[in-house]
Amino acid sequence: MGLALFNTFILLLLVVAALLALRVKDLLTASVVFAVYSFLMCLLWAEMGAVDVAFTEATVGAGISTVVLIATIFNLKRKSSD
Amino acid sequence: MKLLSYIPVLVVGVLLLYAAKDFPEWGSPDAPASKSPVSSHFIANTGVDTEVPNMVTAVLADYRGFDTMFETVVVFIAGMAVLAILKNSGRKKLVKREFEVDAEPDLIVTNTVRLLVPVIQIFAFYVLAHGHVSPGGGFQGGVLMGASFILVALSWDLETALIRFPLNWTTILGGLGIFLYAGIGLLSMFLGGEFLDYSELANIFPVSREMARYHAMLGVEIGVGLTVTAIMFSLYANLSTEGRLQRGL
Amino acid sequence: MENSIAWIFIFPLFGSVACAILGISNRKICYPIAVLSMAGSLWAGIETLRQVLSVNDHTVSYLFGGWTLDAYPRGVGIEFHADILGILITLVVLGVGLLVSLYSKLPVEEETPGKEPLFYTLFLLQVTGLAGICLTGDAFNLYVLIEVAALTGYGLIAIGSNRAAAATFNYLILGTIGASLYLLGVGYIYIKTGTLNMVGIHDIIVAEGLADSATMQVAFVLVGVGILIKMAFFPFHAWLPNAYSNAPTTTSCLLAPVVTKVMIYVMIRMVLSVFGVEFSFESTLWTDVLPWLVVVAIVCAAVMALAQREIKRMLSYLIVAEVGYMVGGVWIYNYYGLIGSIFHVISDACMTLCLFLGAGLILRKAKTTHFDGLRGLFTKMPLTMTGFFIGGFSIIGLPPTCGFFSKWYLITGGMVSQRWEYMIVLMFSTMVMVVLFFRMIERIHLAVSESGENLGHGHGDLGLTDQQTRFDEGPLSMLIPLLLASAVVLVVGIYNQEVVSLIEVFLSDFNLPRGEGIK
Amino acid sequence: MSTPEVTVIQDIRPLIAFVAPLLGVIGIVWAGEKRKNLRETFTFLVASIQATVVLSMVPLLLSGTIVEFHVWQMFTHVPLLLRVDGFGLLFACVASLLWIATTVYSIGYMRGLHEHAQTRFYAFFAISLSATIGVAFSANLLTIYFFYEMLSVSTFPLVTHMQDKEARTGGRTYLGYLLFTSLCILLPALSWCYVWLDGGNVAMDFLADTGKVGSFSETTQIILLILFTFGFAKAGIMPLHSWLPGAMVAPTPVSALLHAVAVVKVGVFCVVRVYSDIFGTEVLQQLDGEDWMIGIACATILISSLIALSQDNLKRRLAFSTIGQLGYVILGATLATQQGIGGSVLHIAMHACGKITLFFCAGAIFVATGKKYVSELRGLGRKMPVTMGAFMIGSLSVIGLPPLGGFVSKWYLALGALDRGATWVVFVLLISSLLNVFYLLPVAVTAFFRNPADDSEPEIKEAPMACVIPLSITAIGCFVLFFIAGPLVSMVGLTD
Amino acid sequence: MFEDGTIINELLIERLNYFIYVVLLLIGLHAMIAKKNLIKKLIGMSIFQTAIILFYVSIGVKEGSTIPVYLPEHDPHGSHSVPSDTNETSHFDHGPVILDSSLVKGYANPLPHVLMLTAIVVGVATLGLALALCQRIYQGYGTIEEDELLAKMESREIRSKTLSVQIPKDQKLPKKDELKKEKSRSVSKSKTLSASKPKPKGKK
Repeated sequence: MGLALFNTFILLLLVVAALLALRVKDLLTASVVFAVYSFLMCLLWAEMGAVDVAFTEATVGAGISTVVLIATIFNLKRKSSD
Repeated sequence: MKLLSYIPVLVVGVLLLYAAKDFPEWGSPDAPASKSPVSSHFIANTGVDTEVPNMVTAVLADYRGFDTMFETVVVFIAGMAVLAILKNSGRKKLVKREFEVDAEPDLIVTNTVRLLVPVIQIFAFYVLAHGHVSPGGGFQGGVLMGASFILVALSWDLETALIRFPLNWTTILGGLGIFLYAGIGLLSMFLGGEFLDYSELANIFPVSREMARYHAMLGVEIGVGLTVTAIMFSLYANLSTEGRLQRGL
Repeated sequence: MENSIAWIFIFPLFGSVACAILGISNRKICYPIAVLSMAGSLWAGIETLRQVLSVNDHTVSYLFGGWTLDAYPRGVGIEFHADILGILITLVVLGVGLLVSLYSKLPVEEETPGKEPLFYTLFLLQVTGLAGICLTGDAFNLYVLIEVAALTGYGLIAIGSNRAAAATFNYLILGTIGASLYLLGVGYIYIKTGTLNMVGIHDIIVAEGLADSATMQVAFVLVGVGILIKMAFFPFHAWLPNAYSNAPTTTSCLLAPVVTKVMIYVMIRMVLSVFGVEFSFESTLWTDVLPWLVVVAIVCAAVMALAQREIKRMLSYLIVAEVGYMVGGVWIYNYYGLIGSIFHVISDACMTLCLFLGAGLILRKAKTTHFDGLRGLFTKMPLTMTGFFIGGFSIIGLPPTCGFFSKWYLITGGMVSQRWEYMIVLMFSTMVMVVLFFRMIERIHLAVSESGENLGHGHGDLGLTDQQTRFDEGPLSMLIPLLLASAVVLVVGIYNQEVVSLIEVFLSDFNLPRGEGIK
Repeated sequence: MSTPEVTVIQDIRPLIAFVAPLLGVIGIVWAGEKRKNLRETFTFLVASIQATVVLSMVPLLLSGTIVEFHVWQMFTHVPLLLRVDGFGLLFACVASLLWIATTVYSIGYMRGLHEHAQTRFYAFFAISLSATIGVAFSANLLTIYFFYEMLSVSTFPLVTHMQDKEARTGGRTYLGYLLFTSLCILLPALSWCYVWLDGGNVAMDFLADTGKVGSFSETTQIILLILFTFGFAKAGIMPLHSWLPGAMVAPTPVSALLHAVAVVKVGVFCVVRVYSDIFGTEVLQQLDGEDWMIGIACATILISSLIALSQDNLKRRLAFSTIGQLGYVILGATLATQQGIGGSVLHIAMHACGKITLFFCAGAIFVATGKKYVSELRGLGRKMPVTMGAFMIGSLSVIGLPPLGGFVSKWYLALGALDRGATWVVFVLLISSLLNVFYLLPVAVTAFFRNPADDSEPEIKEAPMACVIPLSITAIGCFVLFFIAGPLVSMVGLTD
Repeated sequence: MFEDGTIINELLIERLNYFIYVVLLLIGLHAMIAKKNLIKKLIGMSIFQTAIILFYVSIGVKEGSTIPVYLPEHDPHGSHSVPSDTNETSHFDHGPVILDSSLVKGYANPLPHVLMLTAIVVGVATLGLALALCQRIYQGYGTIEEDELLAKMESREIRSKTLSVQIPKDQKLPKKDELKKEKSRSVSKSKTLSASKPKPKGKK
């Protein structure tokens, strides 16, 4: 029963993270929340048995894309209009 | 305009939910995907065919090796395209970014990083080499290695990282990675099999056909690791400085 | 030799890697590498065509990694499934690639100075991706190859100016939505059938009668919409005109003729080989909805093409209209319509290539592709204009060119299936194309300004300096590919019987209605 | 149409007749502006080669053998086939012979007016003629369509030769009508026949006995008839005729040969071919909607003659008269009797000779005096006796008086009408001949019998010799045609 | 539309995964279409792609199965120590053996995992390329809001009116790419796609 509860909790947290990442105005915060979203996704997959995918998502998805996103934001404006 | 954008979203949503009705039971072993001859072959025969304990790596590098080759090509394309887009296109004078602070690389950070980087790189090699047994493999190892160089670029500045890993080298290493991967496939083709048929390598290496696949997979993973390392670092280097490749973040 | 099908993509793949690595030290070496690898790839393609024709059931299936069909179940390894349709489109792609690589020497050096190695790397990988799409027999591998072709496409377009980057961003967003919808569709297929191999999917759909299951219907819609987006079908075509008109010359010459046509090939492959004729035409209501969408598509694209004042933008809207032709040809669900659609894929690639090569030459010599700057080009660059207008007449559909024969089969298909709305819209768009091209001939030939008053003082004086009307043809390295392309347009037209009989052999094993005669 | 004992032989000559002008074009372009005379000799050489090749086939035809040549397999069942039979050869002879005359004439005309871009002019002229010969020798519907389109496109640069505002409007109407009708009306009709004629996929050959429209239902036949009649817009049938006056912006040799002989006759020739060979006379007669077509033809004749009366510009007047004369040919075809169709084909030849003389005279007057309008021609007869004399002969032939060719064809048309039992058609023929008199003779009358308005005009002398010789030859030709009507009639297969 | 049990029971309890992935997909799709900021669009794109990956992975889930890596007893490389309950270790020395169907149920389905490795990497590659495009747009137009960008493109379109690439005659290629960065950038910057009227002006 614990796993199903954990599963549901992670899924709800995921949706919240996704909405927050798109709602928040400051791009830097958005990319950090997006990193959180990726890590949650990685947790979910690890729990569902897809270990390789979780590892890749953690390194490639959360790691590199967040670094690259922040690197780009540093070169553009930080404030987003919507 | 806002409301207008909800229409396609709702249409797609209704479409997907309509399909959900007909999905097989979640996680049931007799769902078509799970009991199909293809995946049951993978689970049953990977040990016999390729002697690789980690089925995912076996399927990734051998059964569907062609997919992975093109995946490496996609990574290589991303690197080349970013280079192509940002090369000599930046602004003339380096405008000061509003949140930039000119600080010397911090003492504590540089020392910890000096200790940390070798550990990361060893772990990266471990992940790459141990991909057959534990989760891991070319991509994850390559990214970790690339991350170690990015760590150096973050803590000191991009110049020091570029001294250790000049940009031209990223293209060369990226190309060599694909060359290695496709080269192994070509070699097995010259030895009489189809493209990427590693078991043919047994003709030249003193191993059985399955072990030839085992070792060839390692070679392929190294190729993937090379390309991913090079391209991840070049991606960071280009994007952080709009192709002007000086101080970086 | 036996695995010539693999050589088709090995040559450009290794060529691109060589370009990337050797290009760092010596920029000039990339052009010969590109041309040689394209030539090798075309030669391997012809070898494969000979193999396909020699095999009695006209298909060559090539399994990567040695997982032959007799020892292992079908979906285990990835399979290249080259039948007549696939290899024909591959040869078109490789032919266009070779011609454009020959053409690309000067425009690349001038429009993107210093970036030749990067350009040729992306160029060769684009052709690899497209050739792979035409040959692959695995649904997921098709997604990866679509992404290869898409990413190289974005890179090749954005290599140019800032405007191109803005257009490419739009293209990227729409392209990713399309590819991801296709991926989702494959996921829905996989969850119901359990295999990714196209032939395997077809067998399971037929065996288990999945036609009425909700998931498969939605999978069909997702895959269909995804491909329609990638193909720039009318409601989703916003990215094409900006992308192709702002792109560097060589990129638009490569992308315009082949990318949308390969996507139409994918649609035909999905409809005929993967989902099967009964599933896609009878049990879904696409055959009633789509022809009307096609009518709207062609009319709007033609009208918008009329409004353009610049050659490349006009040609881009023409491409959107031609996509409407081909989609209509498939979805009127008729034997002649399908022959017309497939033959139109081949002939439209040749025509569009001819036009864009011509536009590139005009841009180079007349410094502009805007209609105001075209006056006097007939005397200035006669060979380029003949090549350009052979393509133009082929799009209108005048007899010796291939455009006439493909339009002929489309009209016959429309008539036999009694789709009068498709027929009428074909007629309307033909007239629009007549107006488009002869308006251009007027602009070039007559000494009359747009508002209608005489410019020169009679007797053929075009009101231009002698320097503008002196014989000043484009460089040979660009002119010869154009003339070759226009020759191909004529040759494909004259020898259309060989191509059409090949297509008929391909279509013989799908039972398509031939339409009852109106007595 | 096919004479009983027909032996068909394969021969390269029809192809030579078609290809010769195309090769000539290469010579013309190579010679170019710098070597004018060489260029002119090339044109003349090619024209004479074509004429000799065509004439060399006449004895063959008279002895009953039909020459064929298979060029290229265009569709699975329909080849691009060249065949020389009665109709085709008569039209080809007329076109190629008159081309020689026009070449000489255009040398005089173009040099007289110092026209620009003559190389382009001669090149496209040669291409148009090869397309005309192609139409004359085509053996099935799709071959005729192939050359019909080629002709439309290759004459466009000639119509817009002046490259000014009028040329633009003329070119637009010219191409608008021709390409619209051929792509949007003719193409569907062709594909309809291709798919379903006699169960579909039949060669739609003109002389073949299978593949006739009889197998269709009543309404389909009527629809097809309308599509074909109005599809060939070059025939200038009334509602779709206004491209012909529009094309008068072209230099006179163009309007002389093309818009009096080649282009318009191609249209009419195709309509006659379709009526006689695809529909067949028996099918047409008992098709009830068919006499509407006769009505349209008569309306074309009468209305165009009335408009011609009101035209002051000489070339526009001749243009409307051409539309009227074409109406005669269409009338002959719609009468659907052996006599009628024979008469219509004869009229093609007779009218060609007459009308080209009139256009040559109009051009000569323009070269010599720069006058375009009939009202300005007062008293010109004394100054340009030969030209105005030829004009008189030409107009008499067009009107159809006995010693000239025009009479023969009108005679057979009247016989055809009586065969069909449509006596009111004969009255239409008479009235229209009268109208011809009213709009052609006044020109000659003002030229000869009115004294010039004022003597202050500069000294007008005869047109250059290069213009006068051809127009006198064609005038004599009208006479000759009357006397050699016998072999022509047998060529058309009317030997009853 | 569901036969057994209420919709909520069917959707939210047993197949929560499939419902959540649809929600995430819609959030991503909406962001891509409606968000004006280019970076937000890209984040939406990534969410869209990860949602699809979530769907694929939840296809491969099997109740009560372990991760798709062979347990020690099925390990193809045979002899390695297995700590059995008694303190002494017993060595299993056996070559690779084909598992029968009952054992197959013990392992998760590896195929979706492989596909998703590829999808993730493709997603990152697209993201990297898109970010490079954003930088290029920012350099060219100074904004990453879509409405401002469109406005600026229209205004430039009208001003330049004709679309022709002005190929500067004096374009000298930078000798060594890296070192001559300053000079070549100034030349190519002026080469952007603004063009003069084609009618020959004094400047030509």
